[in-house]
Amino acid sequence: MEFEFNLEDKLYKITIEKKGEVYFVDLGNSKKEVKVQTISPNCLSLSIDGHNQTAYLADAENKKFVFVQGEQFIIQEKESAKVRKKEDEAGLIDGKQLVFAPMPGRILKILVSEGEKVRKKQSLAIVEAMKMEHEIKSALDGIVKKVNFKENQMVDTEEPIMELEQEK
Amino acid sequence: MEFEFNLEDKLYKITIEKKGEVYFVDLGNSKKEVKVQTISPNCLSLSIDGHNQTAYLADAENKKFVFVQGEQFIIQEKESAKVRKKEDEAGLIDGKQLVFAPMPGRILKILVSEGEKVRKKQSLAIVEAMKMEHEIKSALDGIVKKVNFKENQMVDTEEPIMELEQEK
Amino acid sequence: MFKKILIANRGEIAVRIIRACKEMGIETVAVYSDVDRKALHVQMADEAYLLGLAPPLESYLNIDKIIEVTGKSKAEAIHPGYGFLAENYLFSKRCEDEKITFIGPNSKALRLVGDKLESRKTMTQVKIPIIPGMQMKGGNLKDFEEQAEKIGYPVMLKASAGGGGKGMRIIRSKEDLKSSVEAGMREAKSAFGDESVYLEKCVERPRHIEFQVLADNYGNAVHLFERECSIQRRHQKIIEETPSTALTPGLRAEMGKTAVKVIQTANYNNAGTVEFLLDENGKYYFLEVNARIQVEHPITEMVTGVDLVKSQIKIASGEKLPFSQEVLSQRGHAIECRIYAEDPENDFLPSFGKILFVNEPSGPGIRNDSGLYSGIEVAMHYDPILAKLICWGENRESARNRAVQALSDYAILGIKTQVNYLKDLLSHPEFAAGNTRTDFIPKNMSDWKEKMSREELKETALIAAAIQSMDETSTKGKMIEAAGFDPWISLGKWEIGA
Amino acid sequence: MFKKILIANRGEIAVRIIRACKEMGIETVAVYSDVDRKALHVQMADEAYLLGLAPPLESYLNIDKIIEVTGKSKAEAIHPGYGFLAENYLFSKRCEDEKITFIGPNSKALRLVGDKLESRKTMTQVKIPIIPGMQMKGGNLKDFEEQAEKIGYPVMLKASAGGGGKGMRIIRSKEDLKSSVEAGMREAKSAFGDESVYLEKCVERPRHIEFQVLADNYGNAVHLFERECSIQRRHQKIIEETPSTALTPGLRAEMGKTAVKVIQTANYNNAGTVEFLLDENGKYYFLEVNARIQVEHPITEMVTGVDLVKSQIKIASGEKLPFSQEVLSQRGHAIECRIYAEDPENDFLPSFGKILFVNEPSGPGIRNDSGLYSGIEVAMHYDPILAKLICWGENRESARNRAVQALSDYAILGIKTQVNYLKDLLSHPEFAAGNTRTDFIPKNMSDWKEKMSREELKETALIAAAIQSMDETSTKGKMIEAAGFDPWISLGKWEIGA
Repeated sequence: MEFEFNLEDKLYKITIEKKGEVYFVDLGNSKKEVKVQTISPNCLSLSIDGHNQTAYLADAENKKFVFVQGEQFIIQEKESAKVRKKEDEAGLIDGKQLVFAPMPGRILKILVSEGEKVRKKQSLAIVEAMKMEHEIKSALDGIVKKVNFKENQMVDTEEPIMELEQEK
Repeated sequence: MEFEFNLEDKLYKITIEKKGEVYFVDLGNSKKEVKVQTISPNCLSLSIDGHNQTAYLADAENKKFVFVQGEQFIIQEKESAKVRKKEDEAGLIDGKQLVFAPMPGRILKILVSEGEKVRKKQSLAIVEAMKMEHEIKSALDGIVKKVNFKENQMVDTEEPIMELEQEK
Repeated sequence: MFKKILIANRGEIAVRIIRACKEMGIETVAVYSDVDRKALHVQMADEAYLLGLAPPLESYLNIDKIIEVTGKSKAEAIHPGYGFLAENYLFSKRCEDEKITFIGPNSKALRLVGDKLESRKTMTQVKIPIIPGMQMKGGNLKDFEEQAEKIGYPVMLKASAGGGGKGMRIIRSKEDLKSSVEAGMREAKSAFGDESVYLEKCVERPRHIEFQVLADNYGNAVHLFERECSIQRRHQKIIEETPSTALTPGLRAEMGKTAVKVIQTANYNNAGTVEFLLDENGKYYFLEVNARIQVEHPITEMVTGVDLVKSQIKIASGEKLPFSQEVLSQRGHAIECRIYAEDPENDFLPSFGKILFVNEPSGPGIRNDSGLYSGIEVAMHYDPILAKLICWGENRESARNRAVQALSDYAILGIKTQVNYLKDLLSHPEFAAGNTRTDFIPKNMSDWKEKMSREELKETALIAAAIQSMDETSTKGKMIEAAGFDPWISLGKWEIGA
Repeated sequence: MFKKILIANRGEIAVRIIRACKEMGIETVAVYSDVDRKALHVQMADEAYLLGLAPPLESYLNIDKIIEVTGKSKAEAIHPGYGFLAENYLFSKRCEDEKITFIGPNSKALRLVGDKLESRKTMTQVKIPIIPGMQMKGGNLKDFEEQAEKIGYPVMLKASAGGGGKGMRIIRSKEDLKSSVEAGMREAKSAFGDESVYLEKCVERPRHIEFQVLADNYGNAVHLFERECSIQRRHQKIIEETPSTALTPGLRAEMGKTAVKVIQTANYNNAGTVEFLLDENGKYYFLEVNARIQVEHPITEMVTGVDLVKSQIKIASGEKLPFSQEVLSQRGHAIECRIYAEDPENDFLPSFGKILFVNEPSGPGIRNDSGLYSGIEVAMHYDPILAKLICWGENRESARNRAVQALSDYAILGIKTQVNYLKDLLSHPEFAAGNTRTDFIPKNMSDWKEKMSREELKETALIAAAIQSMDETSTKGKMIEAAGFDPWISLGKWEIGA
């Protein structure tokens, strides 16, 4: 059986064959012999080449959260791995810059309005979550083309709060 | 909605009506207003007439195990409640006595054989479970009619190990 | 002793207070906002009342409503926990007027120490060493600019009303002053309902050392030794320990005496913490009094064997302190790690949503104060603290190793936490050596990314994911969100034709 | 220090030892019988090896196999835990021959103290007070009958090789002698592989007081104070506490000295426990030395702050005792409750099978040593002990109240346990008053049945069951065995047409 997983923007091909109790896992660069005890739907006890490891797992939509020794990994199946439109070094997408909220939250203040000129490092908006404030600053000198939100609206990290255009 | 539950050989009729958030529960002798938060399939947070109680639950076959404040209750739906054939005071069923193991385990010794006469308090068999031995003694003077097990066989609490007949 | 206490808080501290009450045979009343209906503190209390909507001002900061519920539930006392109304003297005054016992200091002392500026004045009068800075709150921006010049950059901006880093900022130059002061005021307002802020000289590379104090209603006061809280991110403590590696027995005794003097000068009663800065030359300055049970109180409980929350309740009910200074002692070493819903790989931005699964560590010497369970929703409206892992050991090294092990077992799936960051921090040679100053994180952790070991853990994670997916496809049905923990979906095997 | 240790045990004690090793940076090797494939200790260890079938003689008592696995895994030392091979001098001798460090006393001392009769002789020579009784093991029945007559009924039958109540019986009359002796011998055989038993005068209404001792390989020995273990059912301890309510500081010091003398007389090293009986007149008798880490060791750890398992490992690796008697002290009070898979409503018959769901208590001062998790199978082949709940408090009363609360949260669904029995026992006025003697249970608990409160709890249980059934029927699918915890069934919503 073959799987294609996406983990931290890297694609991994994994081939597994089960013979009796043993899973033969091929990770491309390395092969492992694995025995498994399913402790609960959220816990697997693995013996990888004779070395024990406990993994905690949980599923959400098309993601798998996997915890091993203090670290959580978020694994997506290839087809469902989402990619945001490619940005260039300056973080521009065809000369425009989309300003995203750093995290979901409530927009406390919108400090600029459409058409306004902004300088690099100028504060554009303030987003609040969990009683902490986060100032969003401009990464360029330019003009505010479009503001998609009002103050006190909730925002996630997928929808741009506003669009800036670089000064020609 | 109506339920008939068997708990510790007692039958309980319970009628519930749900109006919005509130369950109106009629236990026959008392009526309760109950609000519920389902914390997990194994945990309900109940507010019974305004007083909070946490109940842990788990299902097996036709049983529900329910834990409340340090005590476990085993609740069966009426139809599935099993009843063993009625015994009289002496523990006799039509003059015969069925000798059951007190708990599931391994039969360590059978100390009598079919046809043998036994006295009251005489040891009949020894069953072992969890490294503890349990001597099964005769409750009457009589004769061993039938022995259903051999030493080292496993036995549960449903099948009689042997049958005794009371001396006439 | 009280028959019934209302806990005007949420999360791990509410749970911890309810536990103390149950053990003392006291009935408990929980309050909650609508997003906290399923919170653990609500389940555990004997009664629970809805306060209002999620925003603190409508729920956990809603004084009228809380007083109303207290009356309705016939609770005799209120424990405010930390944050929210804990240090709001108007609230404690209100309790006094309503003949409800406020489990904390009297409102006059609370007002004094709560007003950082007032207390600075008072303490200078009795020769308690303080940090040079403003003696009054700032008015307009010009005012702040002048003061900053006078003190000299870098300066520290502080909320007069609060603690816990809220509203606090280092300002290194005139340019940052405006936005910092404004943001600080807004934060102070939303956190404490009071926007006053002031400036202080910024002591560089200090250690943050605080002393736990207990004072009864009859003037008796003792200290329960220090806690070192130098490991901070943006003025937010994340790891605390006791004893401090920086204190000699002599210095410990001297600072302890000073702490008790501060408390008595303020006519303070109940539990409190006296904060000091200790500079590189071993000179210490009084910072402020935290007039509440503190987040990090468990480490003191573990080394002194004194239950601080129960002590608070006993003192509030009029009992005398049961011990004198001489009988108190420190045994072993305790370290607390604060587990936050933050993403350490993404500038520690808050992370919230549903926790799909939790595995909390346990074992000898491990205490885990949390309000978590599998399936709980982490709301965005409150502090991102999820839990506190407290590890005790015979000495610092064993406490540290125990904490590293415990963190390795602390699985919180579904949201981001800084568990692995904490693990690496505890494993850092500078931390192991006890070189802990408030600049520890900028100095040692700024370039943090997952350790090399990670690659091999990645492999394990991929293998686990693949094997589980394989087994899933070989059994009918697919795992769904929060497998086994979504209350609205019953678990079951899909029977064909059923 | 060792790089790798093999743990020749199972259940909670194996888990506890593995935790200690991890914190010390020592790799761990677990062994298991085929029914323990999914046991927690197997999951936690770095490596795990199958020993054989479930019966102890084929697995956990299988010396050859265990030695073989030790070699294969390159472990340098073996920790035997308690029970099984822990006090088998042939095993420790074998380890010595194989150049494997046995984490426990040297085989000569183990042989001496393990032979209850030999040690009785040796101790009388140095004037340690002992209970009058047989100086040699019984041969034929006649022999026992004569001895019993000589000592005078009631007499106590004991296994020469073991402890933990295995093989132990009170014999009150000649009639019971035969069956008791035979059963005792069989139990001794299956528990320790040695069937020798002997008779002792039965001291009536004693308290069971034992002293924890640590001795290094250089003749240094200290005691870590007492544990009172008077609450026993059929010679099986179920609740232990420290300090004992019966000891004055003077008596404590004297018995402690005696304990150390016993250990030194036996040239004993590593951790051990010296058992005494304390009669109604405050006279104490040496009973025996338990040459192992004991089930109840955690209460000593909680009041002394010393980690006994880590101490065992350090001593075995050749380290000197890090402390002298003077620096050791008791702080607060600790109570341990043993949770057994037994049915208190049905003569405490063992109960086994699958644990459908577990909720383990947690909180300040609560330690829970267990090998449980939701879904684990409790096998019939081993001791019915499931877990140990240890509660520490500032004093006896707070520890007791904490334990009662914790038991109220200790949900183990699917099999029978005596949790509610323990809860009632702790709540009994005689226990609260500290009147604990070995006849406590026959005297105060023989008529035990659930409290009156039960009726109301029953109602709650019925309501919960009904509401859940209602919600189930209103969602598709039905709950199945071990909801959410049966590994072979994936959880899922049944999608129509899926």
